[in-house]
Amino acid sequence: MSAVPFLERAPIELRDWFVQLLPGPLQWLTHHLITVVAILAVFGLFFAFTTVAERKLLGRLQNRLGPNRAGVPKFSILPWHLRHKLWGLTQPFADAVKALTKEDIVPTAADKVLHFLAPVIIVGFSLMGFAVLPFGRLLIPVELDAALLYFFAAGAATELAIFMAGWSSHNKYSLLAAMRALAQLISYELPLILSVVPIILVTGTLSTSAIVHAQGFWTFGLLPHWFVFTPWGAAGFVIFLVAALAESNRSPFDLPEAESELIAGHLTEYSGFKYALFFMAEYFGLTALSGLGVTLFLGGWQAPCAFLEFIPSYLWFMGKLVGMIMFFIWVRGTLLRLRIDQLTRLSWKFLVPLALLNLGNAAFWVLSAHWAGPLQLVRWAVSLAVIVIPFVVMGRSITTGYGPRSYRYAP
Amino acid sequence: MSCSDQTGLDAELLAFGRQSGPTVRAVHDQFHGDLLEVSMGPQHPSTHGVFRMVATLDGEQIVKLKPVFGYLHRNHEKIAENTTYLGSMPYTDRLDYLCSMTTNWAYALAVEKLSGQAVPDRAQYLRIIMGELTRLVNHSCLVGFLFNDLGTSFTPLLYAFREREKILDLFESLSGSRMMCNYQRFGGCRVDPSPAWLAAARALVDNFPRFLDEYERMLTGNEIMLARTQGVGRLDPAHAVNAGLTGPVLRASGVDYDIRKVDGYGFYPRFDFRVPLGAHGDTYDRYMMRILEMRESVKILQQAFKDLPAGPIMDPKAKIRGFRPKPGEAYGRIEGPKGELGFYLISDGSPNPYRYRVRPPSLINLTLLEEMCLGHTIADSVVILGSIDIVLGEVDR
Amino acid sequence: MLGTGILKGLLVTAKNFTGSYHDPKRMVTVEYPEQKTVLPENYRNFPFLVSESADDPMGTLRCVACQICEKECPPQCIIIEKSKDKKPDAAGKQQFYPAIFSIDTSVCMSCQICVEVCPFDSIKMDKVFEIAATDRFQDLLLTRDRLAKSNSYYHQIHPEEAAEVDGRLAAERKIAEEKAKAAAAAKAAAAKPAASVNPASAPAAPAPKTPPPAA
Amino acid sequence: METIEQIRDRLVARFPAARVELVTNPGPAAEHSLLLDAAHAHDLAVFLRDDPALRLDYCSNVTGVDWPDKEITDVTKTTVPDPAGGQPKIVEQKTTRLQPGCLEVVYHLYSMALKHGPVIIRLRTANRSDQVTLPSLTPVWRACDFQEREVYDLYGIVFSRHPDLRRILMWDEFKDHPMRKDYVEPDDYEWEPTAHGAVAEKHKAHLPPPAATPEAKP
Repeated sequence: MSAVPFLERAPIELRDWFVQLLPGPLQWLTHHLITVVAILAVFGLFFAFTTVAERKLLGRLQNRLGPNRAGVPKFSILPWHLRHKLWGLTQPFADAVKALTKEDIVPTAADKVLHFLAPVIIVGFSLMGFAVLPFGRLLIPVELDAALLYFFAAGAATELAIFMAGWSSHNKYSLLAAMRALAQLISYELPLILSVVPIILVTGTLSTSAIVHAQGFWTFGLLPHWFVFTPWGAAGFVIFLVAALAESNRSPFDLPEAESELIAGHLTEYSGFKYALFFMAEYFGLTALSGLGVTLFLGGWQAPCAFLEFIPSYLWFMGKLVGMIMFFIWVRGTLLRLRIDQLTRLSWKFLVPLALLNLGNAAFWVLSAHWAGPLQLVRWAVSLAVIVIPFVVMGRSITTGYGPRSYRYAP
Repeated sequence: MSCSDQTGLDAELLAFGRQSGPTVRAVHDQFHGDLLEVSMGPQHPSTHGVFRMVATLDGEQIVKLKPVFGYLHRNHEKIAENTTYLGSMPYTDRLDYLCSMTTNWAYALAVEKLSGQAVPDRAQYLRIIMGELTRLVNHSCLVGFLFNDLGTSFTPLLYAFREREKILDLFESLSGSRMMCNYQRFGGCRVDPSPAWLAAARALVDNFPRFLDEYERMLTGNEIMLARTQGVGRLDPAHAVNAGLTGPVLRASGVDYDIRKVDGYGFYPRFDFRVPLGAHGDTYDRYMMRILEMRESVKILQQAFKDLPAGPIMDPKAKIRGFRPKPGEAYGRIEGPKGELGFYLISDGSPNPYRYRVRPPSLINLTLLEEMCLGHTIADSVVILGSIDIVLGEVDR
Repeated sequence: MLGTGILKGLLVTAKNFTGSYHDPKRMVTVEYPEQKTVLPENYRNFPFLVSESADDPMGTLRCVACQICEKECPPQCIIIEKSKDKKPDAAGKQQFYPAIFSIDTSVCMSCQICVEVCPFDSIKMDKVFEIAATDRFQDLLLTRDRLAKSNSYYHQIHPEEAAEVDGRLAAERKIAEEKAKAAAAAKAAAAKPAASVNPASAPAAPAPKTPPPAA
Repeated sequence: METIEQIRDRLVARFPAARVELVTNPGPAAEHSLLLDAAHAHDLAVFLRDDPALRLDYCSNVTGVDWPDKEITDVTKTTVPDPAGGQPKIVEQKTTRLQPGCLEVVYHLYSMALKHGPVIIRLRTANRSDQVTLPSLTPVWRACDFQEREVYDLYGIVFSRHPDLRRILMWDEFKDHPMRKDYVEPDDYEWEPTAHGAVAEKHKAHLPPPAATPEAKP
């Protein structure tokens, strides 16, 4: 324990010091309780500041300032009352208060029990995903061998909650939207999992901490061995990104609450705190998925270079997580929305075949691991070809009939 | 909403009316399960105002679509019959509230045709400058709203609004109000732009193509945009002509009819500009029509600024008060940003018009909305409606 | 190749994002209460009545209650009631004045037709737009005392236009005085020969009539 | 494009049974129009659309016009020879006759194929009360669909064989036709705080004697 630098051990030391203050039987309980509270606190704040970061980043994309009006409360603990509005950083707390105080309307025709349970289930299951993510070298909530299996099992329940919300609202629009949401989530569950399977095949384990350790080496101290820098890893990462966007109902795939057609989709009949819960669950799901993406493809808490090891590992994890979420926000600010049939066609006809091909590619990668010297280049070339050529061919087949046009002018 | 039965009609209607669209509109209820009737509007985020579409859905596909109007009906024509000719001019701003200058021009043109009023050269040039600036405003607005219907979170709309606001600031510093300009009079214009205004306008027009390039680079090649709009809402040229569609919607189907070239009103024959024509008549072509027309408008504006003559902006004999045109009638029309905007006036010699009729391009362009939407999904119907470009002030009058 | 269009789009928004930090043309936000945009000179909102002197705006209204604007106003939102007695105006001539002059701003659409048709330049367009009112009825009916504002205020909000209007009014007043002087001189000249019928020829012909005032 | 007279002659030649009159437009715009009789309107319209020389394939504008009954007093001057041999006296007799009103529909037709200008045709109903049906031209030009519905809605002209004749602007339960000259607006009185002019009269009619009239004129 002592070989690890102090900052790395600090959170663990703090917890252990606190746990052994308590009598015996309670120790096991408080040990895990502190982990749960820590995750909730960190990722609750992370959710709060993601919402304001999203609005400010979108604002900047659109040549305007984001929110900067929410004031600092009068009785603030700051030594003197700040005239400055802290660039809008107090906005999420203002939103939270607004969400709490807004009236929670339940339509009379609604199925009360289901209507109430839907947000509870969706938040519960989307939080369960955090249990297996290795935030730091020593900071891993639960050391599961089948961590990935657990993660996808927990993530799959959110679809049930969305359909419960759509069905129980007894509203034409939300029913239509719930069916759309189901079609989308199910058809993107497959590419999501298939893009992760090559990693399991290469590392041979399902446990996330082992996967992060497998990415721990650097050639010449500079080039990290993250999986994203291998051909099959890069393809897997791209498919994972697209599927993660669809799983968390984000930008090009935010069909369920497509405002332009179905108002707020399955959330039409929710207001007040329940709506805020759905909103929070969506962000938790997004954070969990990007956390998984960072762990599997971007080397989790590994530092990018050997000499940067002194920075505590959980900061690397948080940095990469923020980077991925910024990318999601950037995509949301730019891209249009896909229609439901295009969306499902993209998944079944394009992503799933590519993911399967990527599986074969990873298998070849493992079998050709022992090739010496110049053969490595051949190995890389073959691996690249196996993924790029089908991508181009299938890309052209999916966009047949679409293309830029030239226009004539009247004589 | 009784669905019209087809049997009683003679062949012409069937030949032109109901036969078009991607799938023949045969409503076979028995084995398609129950149809879901969804009413979109009048409070709906994407129907550009108080406009309702009663769509009958078979799953996601539209089987029947009935537009419902009248929520914003103020009976503008009855009001016009009770006010003087000049008194109706500010009301024309409220017809198509996105393009007040072109509506003013159409009304002024009709009244000048009715009373045989002459217009000095400088005023004609100013009208062309204001008309083309309004075309830029309207087309950038439309393209922004179209992308909002396609699902982007406001980014293209705010880029379009950034450019539109610059032009509206020019209108405000000239006529006093951003959108309700009330700028044209019978026989000329009301305010003579100062050299500073002309310099600012010329600078804006010179770097407007930079905004268009940014837009095209960002969106025209976008694969999702191509997938969502190409082949959606296809419009057959023959049906478009028979249904009286005009403006970019018609030219997107390849029909060469631009009133600036056909009638040659104002000083348009002096300007050389081209009229873009589409080939497929789908939503993508309608979007590209607007982008290409904006580029042509920039060319017209540059020529207009170059040789803007000096001289009076108002015909000295024009009378502001006590304007009584001789009995008679006149139909004046212009190529508005949305299509052919016409004013049909009947005068009986009194200061109030006897009959004042506005030919609303937005309303008539909606005639084939049902044919275009059949067979498409509900998401497409919103995009098709967005590409037709309607403003409810003009639809309902 | 699939995806290039999307990447180009992402690059454009990225450029806008970085641009918003250093390129003022791209950052268009004006934080309203703190920063205010400068209103152009021609900006118009609700009308106001021009009065000659600033200290007694109600008393020295330029308006002579001719009710032309009441007739010409498209939505008929001006209410005028002519006064019974007369009052000297700026040029000293006895003129009526509006006992009641109110504009119903809930109906007025600030189309400035009243300004165009007013022959006495007595009604002009104001530039005040922060006029939220609590009572929907009486607060929105601007009566004469809230409408009357001084000519100096008019110079303040519409500098060029006010200067041009004053120039025109001064010129008209000068012509009116000359005509009055000429008429007085002609009347005096006509009266003198009638009064003293002395055999001497009438004094030199009265001063040649000044050229008819320019139209 | 041929002049309106040539078109009329070809129409009469082609359809001898149809009555086609020329309606002159006194104003400077000089857009004269053809008055077609209702019975043959449909066939004439198809001819105008399909004739190779005209090809009027685009109906730009459909307008309803209301001509109420008019009292025409025409002054006839008769010269009465003076029995006493003086110069004849001119006696004016005023005869008033009642010109029956009618509801009229004006169609502005253009050709997109040959790009030539408006040919204006008018259809008039027999009278303004019971015989108010005219043949719909929507089967010929689909453009007339919504505009004829608007004329039906605002003027009350019933278009026979129109595919979907419903009210387009007013709500379906609305009874009267607002654009007619003799339309009296419903007296759905609302308290007007700042009533003046015509509204003030209606105001007085509804409120009890002046004691309660609100001080509209401060």
